[in-house]
Amino acid sequence: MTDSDPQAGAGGADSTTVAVAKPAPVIDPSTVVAVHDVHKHYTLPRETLWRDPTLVHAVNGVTFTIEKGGSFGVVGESGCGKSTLARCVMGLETLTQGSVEFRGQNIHALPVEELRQLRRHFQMVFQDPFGSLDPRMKVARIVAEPIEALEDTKLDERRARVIEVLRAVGLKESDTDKYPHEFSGGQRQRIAIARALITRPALIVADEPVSALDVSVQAQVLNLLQDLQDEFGVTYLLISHDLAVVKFVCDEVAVMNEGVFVERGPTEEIFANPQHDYTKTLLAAVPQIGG
Amino acid sequence: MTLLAVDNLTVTLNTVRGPARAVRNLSFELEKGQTLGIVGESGCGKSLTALAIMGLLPENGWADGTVKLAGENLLTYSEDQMCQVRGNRIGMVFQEPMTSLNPLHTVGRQIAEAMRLHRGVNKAEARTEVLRLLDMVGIPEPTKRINSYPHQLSGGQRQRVMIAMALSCGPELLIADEPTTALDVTIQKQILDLIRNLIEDLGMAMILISHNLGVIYQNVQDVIVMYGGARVESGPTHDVFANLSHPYSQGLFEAVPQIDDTKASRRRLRTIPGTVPELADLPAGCTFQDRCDYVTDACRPTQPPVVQIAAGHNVACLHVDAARKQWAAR
Amino acid sequence: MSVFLAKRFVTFIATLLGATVLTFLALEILPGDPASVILGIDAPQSAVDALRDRLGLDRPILERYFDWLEDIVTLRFGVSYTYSTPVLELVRARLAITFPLAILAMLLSAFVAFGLGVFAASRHNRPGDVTVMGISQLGISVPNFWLALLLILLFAVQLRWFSSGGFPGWHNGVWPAFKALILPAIALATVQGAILARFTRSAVLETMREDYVRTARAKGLSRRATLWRHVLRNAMIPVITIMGLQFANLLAGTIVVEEVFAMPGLGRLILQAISNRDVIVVRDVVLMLAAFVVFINFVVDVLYAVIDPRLKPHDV
Amino acid sequence: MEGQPSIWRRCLAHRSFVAGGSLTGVLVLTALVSLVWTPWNPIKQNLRERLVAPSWEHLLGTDQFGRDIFSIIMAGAQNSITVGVVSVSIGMTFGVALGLWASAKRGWTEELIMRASDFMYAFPAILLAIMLVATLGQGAINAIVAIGIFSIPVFARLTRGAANAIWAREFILAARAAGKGKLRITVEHVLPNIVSVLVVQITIQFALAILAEAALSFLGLGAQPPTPSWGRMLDETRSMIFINPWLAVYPGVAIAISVLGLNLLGDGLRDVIDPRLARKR
Repeated sequence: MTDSDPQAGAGGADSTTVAVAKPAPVIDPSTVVAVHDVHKHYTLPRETLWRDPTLVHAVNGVTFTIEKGGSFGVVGESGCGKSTLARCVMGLETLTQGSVEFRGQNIHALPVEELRQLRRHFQMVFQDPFGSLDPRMKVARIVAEPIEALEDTKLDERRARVIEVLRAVGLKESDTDKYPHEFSGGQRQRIAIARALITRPALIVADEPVSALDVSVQAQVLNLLQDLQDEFGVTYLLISHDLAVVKFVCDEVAVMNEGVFVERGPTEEIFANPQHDYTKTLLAAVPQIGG
Repeated sequence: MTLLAVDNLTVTLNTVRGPARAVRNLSFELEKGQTLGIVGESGCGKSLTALAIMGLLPENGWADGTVKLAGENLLTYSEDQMCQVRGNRIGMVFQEPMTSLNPLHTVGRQIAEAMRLHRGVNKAEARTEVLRLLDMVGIPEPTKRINSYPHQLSGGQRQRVMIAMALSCGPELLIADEPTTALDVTIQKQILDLIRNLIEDLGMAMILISHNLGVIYQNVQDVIVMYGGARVESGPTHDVFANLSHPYSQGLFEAVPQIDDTKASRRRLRTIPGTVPELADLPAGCTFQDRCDYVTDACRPTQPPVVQIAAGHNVACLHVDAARKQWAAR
Repeated sequence: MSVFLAKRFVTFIATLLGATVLTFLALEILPGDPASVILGIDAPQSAVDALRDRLGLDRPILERYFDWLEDIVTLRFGVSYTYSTPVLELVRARLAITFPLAILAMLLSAFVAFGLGVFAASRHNRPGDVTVMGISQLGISVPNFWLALLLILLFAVQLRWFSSGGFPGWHNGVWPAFKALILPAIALATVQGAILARFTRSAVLETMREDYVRTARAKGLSRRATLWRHVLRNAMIPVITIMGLQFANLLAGTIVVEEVFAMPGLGRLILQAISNRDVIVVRDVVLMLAAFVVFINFVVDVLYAVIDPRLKPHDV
Repeated sequence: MEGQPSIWRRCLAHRSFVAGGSLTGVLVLTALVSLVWTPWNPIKQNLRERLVAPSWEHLLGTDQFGRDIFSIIMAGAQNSITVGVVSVSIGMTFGVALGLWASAKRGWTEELIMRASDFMYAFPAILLAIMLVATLGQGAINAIVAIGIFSIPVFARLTRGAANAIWAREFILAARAAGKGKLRITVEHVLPNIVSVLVVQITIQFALAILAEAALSFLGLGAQPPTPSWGRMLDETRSMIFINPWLAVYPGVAIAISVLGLNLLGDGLRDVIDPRLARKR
């Protein structure tokens, strides 16, 4: 276990240093992912010559764990850092501080090749069903991408697995030879989910998976996410701006604002009895029918 | 008094695959000071309806039927006559406040533009008026902001500027096309509250277009639900939402997770099978036939008749009784 | 001061320095030293040595570079071997032809291109648009020096409205000098103008599809008013970029066109220097032309900052 | 989108594409035929038949050295195509590689490569050729290399711009999440998605190369006698225009038709390959 806090490296002999350092997360075998005190800062380009460039604290100290088979939702408004957090968890961004441990391994401290190999166990679904599929590739290749990148499987075995996951998300075998533009938004999102599913990952990070879809299609994808969890026991980290969506999918939810979790807990509890002012404002702002 | 009377409005678009009727036989009336919501998914024709009223359809589109503003058919107006209507008698707010403002002009100049055009006010008068408008839409420090460029404002402030612009000539009708879709929920609430209050204070009529049922429910007196270019259900908002009667409106309502559902009660969402139809090949009869649970052969040849099920509450469905029964038993 | 301009200024200076290094090295790393290039292969060794001495080629490379840089900064430049005069003097008289020619051609192409481009865009896909685009397609395809020949054939040989070449000099009055510049300017401007017209058209069309143009129309502005008040200024931003980039080609074009019209400009100076193997003159004039191009592109950047408020500091 | 006709159908239905493709086809065909057959030997002078008027024997007449103009024009096509192919290959190979590299690396590498290519813009092909020629001596190869080098920054900028747009797409993030490295993403995702942009640029640069070579040869800095070259033909017949203006017309028409064909082909390709791009232009 590594902790990027510089003081932690001083060794066990100096007990005061260890005491000062933030406690390292205790890894339970049932814990799929443990995010510990993650910070991510960006520097914006200077606006004026004589002024220091602005430092953006996109994620500013976030800690949470997700148990096996659980679903954790992060909800917040645009610019609150939720998408950056998702990419940090996926190891697609370097951290300014903190650690992300996947099944006890700090993914940001792993050598490139080991991280690559580990990636089969955590996959991602993106927001834009039009932008997240390469328009020049056929469905079969898109869906097979994670195993193509990580495994040395034979062609026919690969094809069999592609067909298997496509069926699991409700698509047909004949869809393998089509290009993404031949599908509607909802079907494309199914393809994206199939791609994330093909390595049988323990964790799927879904960043706004339904916000680009038409309302009537949204429901199909949300149901599919539920079914897949029932069937394969996938663990979810769901990022969304839509409180109702998070409430529908997740057991546990965190409300994020300006890079930090302002409130976190079991979904029902948070929605029924919000404590933080920001959560209350957010809940009050949702236009409801019959309210 | 009837302010706007839309009768048998049909919008046709020329596409690569032939002409597509994006809005078909739409009729509705709007009284002075009344608010109307149009709700539906992408491609249902709600935005094209707004653009047809404004005479701003894309180059490949045209409108048939009549759109009467205070008794005069706008569809017969010349381009010059329409210029007198736009921004003067009808104001419009668009979806994307970022791209809907000219990045090279100050917001003050952009707000003043319509007044200088329609009211012929001079620069100084326009400035006073712009300051008043900025204050009215809740922008802090108007004297400072009047010289700002759009990129210096936040998304919510930009939308406030758009509203100030649309209201600058005191129009009789405001059309707001998805005014909050690009904004966060907290900002959305502020903007919608602002619009609703201003409409009330100024005694204007409004058409609010949205895909969000909650937004429509909370902000307008009457509602039209559109699907595939046609009106499927309409009536007083509370009435319609209390007794959703068209299979599509029911499906739409049930497909959206609600924040006050509990997870146990809604383990699965009801889904509408299939996808939103392509405008170029809409079926001849009811546009919802391919996705409807109640569909019979009678639905296919002609558009279904409009049935009035309560005062002002109309549904275009042959099987409205079956649908209502099923809904009540839910 | 805006960061944008500061960055651009640094780039401008860096590019100028880069240009000096490149032109300097071009003579250094190529086979044979300048002295033997100037004198040719058959020259006796003693003459080559003497010239080497005169050019100071025995001194270390850095020293010579900085000496040359100093010459440039003080605007003296090198000394021509064939003419035995400082390059600056050679250039000064010729600049009075090349510079006005380039500017005239630029103005001509810009005026015609903006007019035609905006006209075509406002008649999108109608006969006017198709005609203008067809003509501009032809204009792009014609080599400028050939067009120059054709212009001479028509206006000098057949119609006898203009002389077929040469330059009377500015001291004989502005009009005769101007008259001599017209045909070469047209030859230069045609290709540039055709490219620019197509570009202007697409920039205007693209801008017309912007949301804020629809907003302007929703305010009640007529098509024409929208075009003038909202479209043109926004469309100018990409057009100006292209104009800046085209300037390099325009300058290169003057070299060829001056040759056709037998005008004693910079182009002729370079070509003569090449045939005289006067590498010092070639090097210095090439540097001047490059510096000119770099300068024009810097001016374009400054223009950006003037047009686009997004590039100004954000504190209002 | 399902009902869209196949790409070949769309090509054949596109007027500029058909016109441009035919003209370019004629250019290539002429060059190929001239390799094995021309009506007369394009190099052989025949001082007894100088400046003969067009006839069945000499379709376009003869020049001041008695050479058959039609034959020289045919053989000149070889020169133009060689120049285009070689210089575009140079420019594309280096330019695309640099652009992809800059786009994949970002940061300082990108800044450096892009500044360098900005800087190259200050030296148009002709200036560069002049410098090369001044030091290395006149010759077709120097001219071609100079034109090739000049088109490196054009391709580098274009590639980098298009590639950056692709890198910003979500499917790249998906590929990274799937475990692909930068090199693999560049080859498997970025390059295939920018090919259409590159193909269009190739036709444009090909046309520009023909124009630039003609200009250099016209100045005597390009193809050297006796290689048949349209640009040099114009140079050689320049003094004849008062006697026989037509001599100055034919080679120019040949250049203009070739360039026009390539430009039309490029325009057509742009519309056909990528409808989104067509809307933008």
